[in-house]
Amino acid sequence: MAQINTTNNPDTPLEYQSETGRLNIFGFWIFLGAEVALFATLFAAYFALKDGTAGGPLPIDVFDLNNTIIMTLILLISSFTSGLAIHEMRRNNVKSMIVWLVITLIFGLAFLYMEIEEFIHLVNEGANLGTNAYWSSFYLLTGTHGLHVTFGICWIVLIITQVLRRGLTPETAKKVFVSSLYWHFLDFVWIFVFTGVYLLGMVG
Amino acid sequence: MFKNVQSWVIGLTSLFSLIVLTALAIRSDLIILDPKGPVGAIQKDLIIYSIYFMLAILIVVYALFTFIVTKYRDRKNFDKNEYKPDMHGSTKLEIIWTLIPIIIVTALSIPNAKALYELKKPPKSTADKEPIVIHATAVDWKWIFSYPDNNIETVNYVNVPEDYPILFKVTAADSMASFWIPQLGGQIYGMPGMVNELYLQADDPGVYKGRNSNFTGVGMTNQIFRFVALAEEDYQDWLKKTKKNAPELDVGTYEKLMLPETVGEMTFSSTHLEFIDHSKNSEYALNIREKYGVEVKGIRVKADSSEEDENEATISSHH
Amino acid sequence: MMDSRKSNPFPWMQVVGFLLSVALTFMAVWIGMRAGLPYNTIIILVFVLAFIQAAIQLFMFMHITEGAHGIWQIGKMLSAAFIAIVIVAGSVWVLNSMH
Amino acid sequence: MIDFIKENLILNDPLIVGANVSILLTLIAIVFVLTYFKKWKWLWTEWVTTVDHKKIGIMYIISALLMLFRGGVDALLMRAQLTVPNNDFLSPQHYNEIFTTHGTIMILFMAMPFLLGLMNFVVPLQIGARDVAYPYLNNLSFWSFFFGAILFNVSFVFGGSPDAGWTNYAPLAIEGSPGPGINYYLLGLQVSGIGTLLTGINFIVTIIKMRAPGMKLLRMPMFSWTTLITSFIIVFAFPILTVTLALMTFDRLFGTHFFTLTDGGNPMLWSNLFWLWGHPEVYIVVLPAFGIFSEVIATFAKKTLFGYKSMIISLVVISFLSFLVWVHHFFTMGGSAAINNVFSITTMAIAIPTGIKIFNWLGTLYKSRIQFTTAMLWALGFIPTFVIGGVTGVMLGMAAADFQYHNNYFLVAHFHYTLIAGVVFACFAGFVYWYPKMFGHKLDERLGKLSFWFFAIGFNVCFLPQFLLGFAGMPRRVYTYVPEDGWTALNVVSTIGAIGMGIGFLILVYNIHYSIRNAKKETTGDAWNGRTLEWATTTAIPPHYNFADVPEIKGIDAFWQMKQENEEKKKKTITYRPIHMPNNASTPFVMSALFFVAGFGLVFELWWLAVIGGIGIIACLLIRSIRSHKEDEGYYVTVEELKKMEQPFHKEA
Repeated sequence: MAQINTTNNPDTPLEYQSETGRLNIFGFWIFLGAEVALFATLFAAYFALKDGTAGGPLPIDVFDLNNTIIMTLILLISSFTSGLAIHEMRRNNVKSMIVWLVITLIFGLAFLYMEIEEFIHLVNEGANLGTNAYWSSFYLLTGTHGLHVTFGICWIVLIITQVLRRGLTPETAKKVFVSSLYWHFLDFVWIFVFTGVYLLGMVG
Repeated sequence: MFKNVQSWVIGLTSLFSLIVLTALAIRSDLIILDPKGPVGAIQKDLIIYSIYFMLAILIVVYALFTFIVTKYRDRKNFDKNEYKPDMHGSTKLEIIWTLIPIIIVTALSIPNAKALYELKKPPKSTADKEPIVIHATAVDWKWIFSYPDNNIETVNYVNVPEDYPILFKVTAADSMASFWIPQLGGQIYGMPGMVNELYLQADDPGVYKGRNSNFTGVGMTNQIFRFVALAEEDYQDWLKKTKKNAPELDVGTYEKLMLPETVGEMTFSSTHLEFIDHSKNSEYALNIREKYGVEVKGIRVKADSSEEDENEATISSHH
Repeated sequence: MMDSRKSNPFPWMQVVGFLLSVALTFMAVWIGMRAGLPYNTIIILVFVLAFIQAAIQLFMFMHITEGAHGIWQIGKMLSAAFIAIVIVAGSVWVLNSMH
Repeated sequence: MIDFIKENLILNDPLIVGANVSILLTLIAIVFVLTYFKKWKWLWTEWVTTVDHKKIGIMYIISALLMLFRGGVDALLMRAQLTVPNNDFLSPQHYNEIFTTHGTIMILFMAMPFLLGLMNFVVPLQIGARDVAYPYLNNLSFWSFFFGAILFNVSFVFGGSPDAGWTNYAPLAIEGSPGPGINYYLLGLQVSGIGTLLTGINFIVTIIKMRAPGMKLLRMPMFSWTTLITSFIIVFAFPILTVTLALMTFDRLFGTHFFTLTDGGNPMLWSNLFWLWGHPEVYIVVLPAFGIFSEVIATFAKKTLFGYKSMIISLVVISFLSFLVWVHHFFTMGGSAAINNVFSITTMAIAIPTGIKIFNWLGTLYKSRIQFTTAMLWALGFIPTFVIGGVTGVMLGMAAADFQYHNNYFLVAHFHYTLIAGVVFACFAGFVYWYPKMFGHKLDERLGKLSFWFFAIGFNVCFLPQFLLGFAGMPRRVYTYVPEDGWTALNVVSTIGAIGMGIGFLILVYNIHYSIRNAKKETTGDAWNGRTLEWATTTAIPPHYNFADVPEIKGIDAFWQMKQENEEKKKKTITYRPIHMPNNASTPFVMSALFFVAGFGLVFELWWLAVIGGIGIIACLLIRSIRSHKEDEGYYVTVEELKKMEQPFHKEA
């Protein structure tokens, strides 16, 4: 159903110009609603099993809040640069859009690196997946988010290659825009992970 | 079009099946509607109370339905002015059939709320008597009853004095079972690591059938027990007799009870409460099963370390 | 249907959104660690800040109001928030009451 | 490898071996017929890779009818076992596997696909769209549902079926039943859940963004409205199922402790999360059923739907309340009086909008001219029967009384009254009603009525006694009972009823066969003097592009108005413009097959197989992303083709 009609007024942003563009962006918002329900269930499991800490280290002893604050800032910056990339896309300078996207990727990878670093630290402290209910739900929640970040990075790399190969068309612009929605959503979820898991974990 | 014979056939069959059903209903004993204890009586009254409302709704809807379906069926001499194809709504009617259900729901919620809070307290009829505490523990496919005050334990049967409030502390060693004596009152779940309280009382002596009504595997159908209400003196000398010549419950026998199988009735003159409290420790039965080689394959030995976040399917480590 | 984007060079929306988010994060940390409030008030305050920061993401970065059916997108996210609260708060409330 | 296969092939039970042999023979017969008539190419291009919402709908309905047969046989086996006390027709383990597969198949692999099939087929036609918003995703949804169902059904042949009930409660499902059975349940539902979630998203976007010009939301047919609201519930409920199944999969395969008895796990968390999805799920299946009844009743009463707006309001109220009632499934788990009270009130409150809908249907029938066609019989049979289900639901909603009803046959009778009288009657009504639109000829009315009366009377004879069994204290899921329990007479009557339902289903299947041979071909698109847009197509079976030019919509019963107005406008010259249609899609089928492979690998913990499946799935995603600009180009139906397709049928409607 992809009628490309550019009849609408000239300064509609590129990604909204094609029929599939409009459908996909709206459909992606519905998908984000489903993702909210998915992460909400993971949070429900996490908060329900918060006291299942028998036989494993307590979060308050092994969490490093400063490290997590840095991770949060990194993800915020990557969300910011992704916003700039969209801003540049709407002003049609493809090169600076790609520069900002690459910066977003770098920050994303930094975030992932720090998260894996933290997992290794936690495992060395004796808190691994099967230790107890608390750590199981911790790993599932942060792990699913980490997996989403990994998937996001691969997706954005793929889209950058497509933009390089086929230039900025309503088709590729839509893809960049949807992948940036996804990236912002990851930060949206991380706010709650940071607040609910790390911050409240330290408050004890 | 409705041929006459067809409507007669349907009318007759439904009438016939209604008669058969009521006959069957009278013959089979509907024990929930004939409770033998105050707790069951509260629930029976609530059920009958709700049945009246529901019958009223059914009658209204059925009357409306039959009237409309017969009056407005398409037939040759269907007079035109009865047919109003564009009549599409009336707010007056909508308000009526929204308000009335709200009233019915409120009329049902109030007694339900009262009953809920009442069921959490011992029965009023014997408020003067101190409830006897009995621990009911569900283990895969048997029930274990412990009398902490008299230091007695029985399996698959429980003797109590009649017309006396009993406080059951229901838990389980390995499964999520439901402690239910239909003729005396509602059920409550028993789960490892948790204890739920249930007040029951038998007004007059008799044997009532109790069972586990939550599916817990192949033996669940036979996880039944006898709830025996005795006269006061019979109960007292049963206690004395059991204390005198029933065998002690040693850890070995109790561990055998932890294995998943159906067993007969047993009596002991000491309880397992001394060495294990299932409402605090939910792993006891599982460790026993591993010790006896009844290996429950479902449980993995602790997964070893996982550097990468655990979602990759690269975690090996089992058995 | 589309607010035609004034193509001014400076991305005000994103910068303001970013600074606000950073500020909110540090405020949450301050409330949590320094302010010494009782545990329950911390939980409520910290999550309120989280929801505000989430709203900033939606409105300032994710262009939620754009598109022919922007209202449906906002409605979707509001009902998603409602469902998330029901799932999390509901589960915790119900399971904690089963002593 | 060989002993792995020998160990899992189930050869000890005569019933299962017999069933396996018959499945094998039918498979061989199908392969032979396809090769003999050289139909493999046709199958691949016309059906496997189709993105036409009508074909996908038909494929859903065919798989639903197959699953209804299997679930029905399970039900008859259970009834046979329960007819007499101390019966050993089935071993306990076999009985437990049967009632688990009966429950899961009937709800997830029969009700869901049947309704999704009808939604797929009808909704785009009703709103005047050429296809759904994402045709590629629609194909993927069907095949992931299909391979999820296949993965679940393979458990019957290889490895043993799950045996912890369709609710699959921990600790029974983790510590209590080792072996691949429960893994089949977890992964089969996971894979088919993906398809349903994608369908939910697909239909929200289709209904909001692709309606015909002039069809405002408040002019949309009621079945499209129920599809929209159901899709909203799907989008919020199925992620909960995805996570819940994943948590237990991790518990069973990777040693985590979410629901385990050891290390802080909490088995009640499973019940809580399962029912957080579970109750919205039963509303996902019942709301489209309400939509079908609204269409059928309005059409055969030849009267516009009564209280259109209040029907929509009650739909929205039901969809929100459906997320606030889940605790009524475990009133007996030891919750505080306050919690049980709150959820009693929300549960009873949800009966109010349902009651409003019933009265609105009665209002539609009031002062109408009722034609007793088969579809109308199913709809009229629904009203009195479903009210029994609704009324007993309110009785069950009172927590204090539920302590007696919970897990006994009163509850079993209640949910069968709501699910069978509600969903199954609607599926049959919808099937008979839209059959001419799908296959170009009507189902035989005489046989249709016969199958209705057998099924309806059989249903009531089967389940009314079960209310009494509930009052007699018979618990759910017991494989037998003793004569002293006094339940024998009621169980015998119940089995007789079940046989009646079985005969009703067989007559329906025979009716399909009979009508293919004898029914006359439909000449116009308007089989039942319909009211909504799907009947406005020029040809009996709508062409793949549905409408040559999408008509302007002016009111609620769009087609009825068009018929009223344009007796004279028939000669209007239609200007044809090339229509853009999407290409077929082959990657979804491959991707879903890989879901099956990955799922099978996880069931038997063959990590290498699971990893291969996983990599394959990611590869398919990659291919789709890279080739999407070529795939989405689609093709144009030229004006000549349009003229050829539309012309011969342009006689008077």
